[in-house]
Amino acid sequence: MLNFLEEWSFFGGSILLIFIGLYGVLSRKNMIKILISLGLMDTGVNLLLVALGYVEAANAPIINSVNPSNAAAFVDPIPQALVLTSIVIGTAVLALGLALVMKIYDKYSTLNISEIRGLKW
Amino acid sequence: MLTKYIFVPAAAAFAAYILNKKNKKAGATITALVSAYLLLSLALIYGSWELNQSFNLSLMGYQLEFLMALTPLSWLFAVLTSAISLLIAVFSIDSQADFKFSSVFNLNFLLVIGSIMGVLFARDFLTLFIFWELMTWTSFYLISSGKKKMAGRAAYRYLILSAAAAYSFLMAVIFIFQQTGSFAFEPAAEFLLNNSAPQSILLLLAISLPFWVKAGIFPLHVWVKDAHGNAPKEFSPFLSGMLLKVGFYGLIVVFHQLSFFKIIENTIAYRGLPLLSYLFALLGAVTIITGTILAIRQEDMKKLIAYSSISQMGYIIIGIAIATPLGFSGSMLHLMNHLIFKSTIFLALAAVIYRTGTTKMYEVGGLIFRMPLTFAAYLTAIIALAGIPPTNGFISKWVIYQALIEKGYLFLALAAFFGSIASFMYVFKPLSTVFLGQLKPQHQEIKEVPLLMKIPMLILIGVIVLFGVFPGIQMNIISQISGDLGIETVNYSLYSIQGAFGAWNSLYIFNVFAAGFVIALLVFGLAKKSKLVGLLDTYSSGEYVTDAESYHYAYQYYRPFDRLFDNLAAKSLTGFYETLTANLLKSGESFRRIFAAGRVQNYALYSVLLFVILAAVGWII
Amino acid sequence: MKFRNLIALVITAAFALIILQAFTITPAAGEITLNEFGKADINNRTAQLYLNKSVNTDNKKVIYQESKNLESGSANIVTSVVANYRSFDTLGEITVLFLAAAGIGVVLNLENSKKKKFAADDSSLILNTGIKLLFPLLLLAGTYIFVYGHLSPGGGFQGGAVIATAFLLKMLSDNKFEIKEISITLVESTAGISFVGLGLYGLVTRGSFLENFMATGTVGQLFSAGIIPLIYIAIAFKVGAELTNIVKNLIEA
Amino acid sequence: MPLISSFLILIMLAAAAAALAFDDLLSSIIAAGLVSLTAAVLFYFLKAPDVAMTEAAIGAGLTTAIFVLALFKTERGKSE
Repeated sequence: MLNFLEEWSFFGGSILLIFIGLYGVLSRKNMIKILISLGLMDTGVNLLLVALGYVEAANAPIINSVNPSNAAAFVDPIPQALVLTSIVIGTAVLALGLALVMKIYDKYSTLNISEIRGLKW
Repeated sequence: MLTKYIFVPAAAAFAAYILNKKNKKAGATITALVSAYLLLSLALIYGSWELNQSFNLSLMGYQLEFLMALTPLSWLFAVLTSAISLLIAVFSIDSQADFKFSSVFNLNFLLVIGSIMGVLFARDFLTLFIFWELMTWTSFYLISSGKKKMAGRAAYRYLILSAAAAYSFLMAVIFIFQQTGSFAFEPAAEFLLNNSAPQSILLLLAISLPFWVKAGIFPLHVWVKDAHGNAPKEFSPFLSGMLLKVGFYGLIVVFHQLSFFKIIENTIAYRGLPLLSYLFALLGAVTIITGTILAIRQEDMKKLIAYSSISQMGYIIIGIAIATPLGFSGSMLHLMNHLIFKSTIFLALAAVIYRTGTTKMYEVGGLIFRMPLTFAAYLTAIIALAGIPPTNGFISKWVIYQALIEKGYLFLALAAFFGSIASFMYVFKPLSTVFLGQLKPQHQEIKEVPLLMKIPMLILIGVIVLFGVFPGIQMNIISQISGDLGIETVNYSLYSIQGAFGAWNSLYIFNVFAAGFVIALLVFGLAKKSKLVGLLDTYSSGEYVTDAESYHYAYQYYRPFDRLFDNLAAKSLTGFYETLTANLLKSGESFRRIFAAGRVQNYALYSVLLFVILAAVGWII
Repeated sequence: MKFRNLIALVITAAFALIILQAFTITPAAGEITLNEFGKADINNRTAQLYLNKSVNTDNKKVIYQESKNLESGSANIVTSVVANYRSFDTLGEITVLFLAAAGIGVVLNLENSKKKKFAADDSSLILNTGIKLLFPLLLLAGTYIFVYGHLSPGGGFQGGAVIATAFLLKMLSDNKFEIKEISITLVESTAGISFVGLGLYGLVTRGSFLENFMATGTVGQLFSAGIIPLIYIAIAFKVGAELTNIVKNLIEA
Repeated sequence: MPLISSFLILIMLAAAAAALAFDDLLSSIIAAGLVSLTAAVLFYFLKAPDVAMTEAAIGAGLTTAIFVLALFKTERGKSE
């Protein structure tokens, strides 16, 4: 029962987080909120990836005095390595988006995406 | 040993490019030398029709086989190419100083020559396509290097039409390759003959599309005027004389060697001619009429001659389409003759442009006193173009008339007659306005062109009269071609051709004309001379006329005639294409308004929706 | 709730249902599926090779502080993946980071803007003094994180981020504090060049780009793991400089 | 442990929903920072200390700071 709870809390939780973010991207009008939603999706994806590499009762993939050899059970290090860089890049992309938002705000004095006239005809 | 006809010009092209940087005349000289060499070596292999060559190329695991062979048809075209390029190169040696990019001009010119040779000797679709594209691209650069602002736009139009047609060619060829596993002509022809007729016809029409474009036949003629009018003046003779003709080479290959005519032999016929062939001939007739009417309205001399080229292409396509022995021979004759007299016209105009620097006819006048040889060349050429004996233009038109009347194609004959008569109207316009009339004050100091420009014009005048008297020279090779393609040959001797209703003996006619000419010369020499008076030396009711130009009208020369066709010309095909484009863009715009209304999130919504649908479909399946 | 939000909700829900389906479906025989939570089979994953520190599939035993001259000497397996087995990947990722930073610079077009500082003049004394004390400690912590990246959790990305955070705090609190553009550029390009240089040296001496060309030492010691610490130091400086640059651009925009 | 992580995930989802629901952008950004922070803790529970560290330093710290900066450059800056 508890295992089921844990499984669904991680998988379901991260998937839900992705879809909360997606809903935000699709429905919010404020550009900063859209970027926040994108950040939420990012977190959700990262969480899901790491959760997929989890092994029950295993250790973090570091050989040290607590786990002195690779005979001990480790979780999968590859998703972690990928997520590591994904977080950094996600932040950089969000910052780029924010820079664009700032430029758009300079021009239109609004954050509301439906009020930006340059995209309409 | 056919590859040398391609690689010698190609190698010389780069040599010309480099040497031309040192000396402006080097490039054109090299072009002339290479053309002379090609002409000479082509003359040496005359008759060895079994000559062929193939070489293999392994590319990324694919074996590509390039086939080349010499046929009478390709020999003729190759000779014409090298001959005309020789004349043009000699002509352009002195005018290179006018060029901003003369090195590039010579590079591209030699590449065009080489790629035309490649097209002519190709015996498989791949080789044909490669050299065809090379020819298109290099000639694109040549056209766009013209001095006028419009040159780039004209070249762009040319390129777009050519490229679109080339894609249709490529698709059909790939389809055939899938079925036969080979790019060569013979298996393709065999496959097409045994295939279902509608599909074969469609494939061959797709294959022939680039040739229709290059030949400038009616619905696809829109590029010709601007390309000719804006190309460099030295390239226009080649463009009109040779490049258009390569399209006909391709059409003959499709019609006969790829057995298009055999496939449509048993389809619905009109007066013994398959309907599709008749349609092609009809297109030719429409081309004649359109080209003629539009030529009469032109004010720019090069554009005028370009339209005239379009209308003359109509004659050639009529003869090729009806494919009777007389029709085919007439077409080939006209093809050669048109090459000769049209190059002469363009060279004469190039000489005028070289000296005056304008192409507008109403800005020049009275050049007969300053440039008599150019005038003579132009006069001879337009006599040939209008189809008046004893020039070569008459003979080819005569043979085509014979072919049309023999079969009773009344409308086609009517169009041909109309084009012939009206052609004198439009070629008289430059004659009257450029060479006759009043010399402009700013052109008082103009001299005749240098010797190197005179020589090609003199040669061409000679050739026009020579072929006008001895059409048998041309008929020699034409009979070989028709024998090779399986068409009956026409009876001919050195100076006579057997038509459907009688023979044409040009020697008699020439004697009659020569006698008339001698008599006229005697009268001119012995009779009292007319007195030349100044234009302003006239009585004008007490008013002083000080402006000589008021007496020389050249702008809207045929205005009364133009008025008849004003309504028709307003609905020009170019305008139709432009309306089509505009409407297409407009409908695309309205379509875009529906789906892309400028809300960024909608795009995200669309993509997510698409993803959901795809995922749902995948899940259900 | 507006109509548009409703549509977005419906589409999202449909999407979520379809994706969740993938986790509940019972796999057919021989079909590759996602594991249940916590049941990842490491022995059948590539990760096993990395854990054994041998991509030749022989199951070596690696013992802390004992095993010597291994294929990849890092005790932290994530580090050995990021900075050794898949370091070419990492090079691409810091390139993306660089492009994002450059893009921000271009978008904000600093020449034309008014150079208004974010921090107010009246930033409180407590904040100012606190950060003055914290700044060197943060730098030290960041340095520790990336220098010990092959032994303990952490590494170039984290260390760089901590350093960037330190500079962010400094920039927010101290109005007079200014980093010269040229110094950021210098640090960043030096780090990038040394990363590529290490890779090229491996290419020349060992025959493949970014291959380890140094002795890997004993697992668990500071001076071990071959070029991994060097690469991580380069990454740390590059990431730190780029994040600092991003923050600086945003502040000065 | 399952109970704690489930509880944390609930908090995370609530914070995510709040980030969308808040009208005030600053609250929104703080809520998003909270999501990142809980995610960092969850990464630690998933035996991924490296990722947890990155998420804490970059996701929760730097990203939030950048968002706040951008906010003060745009809407909040207007009232000054």
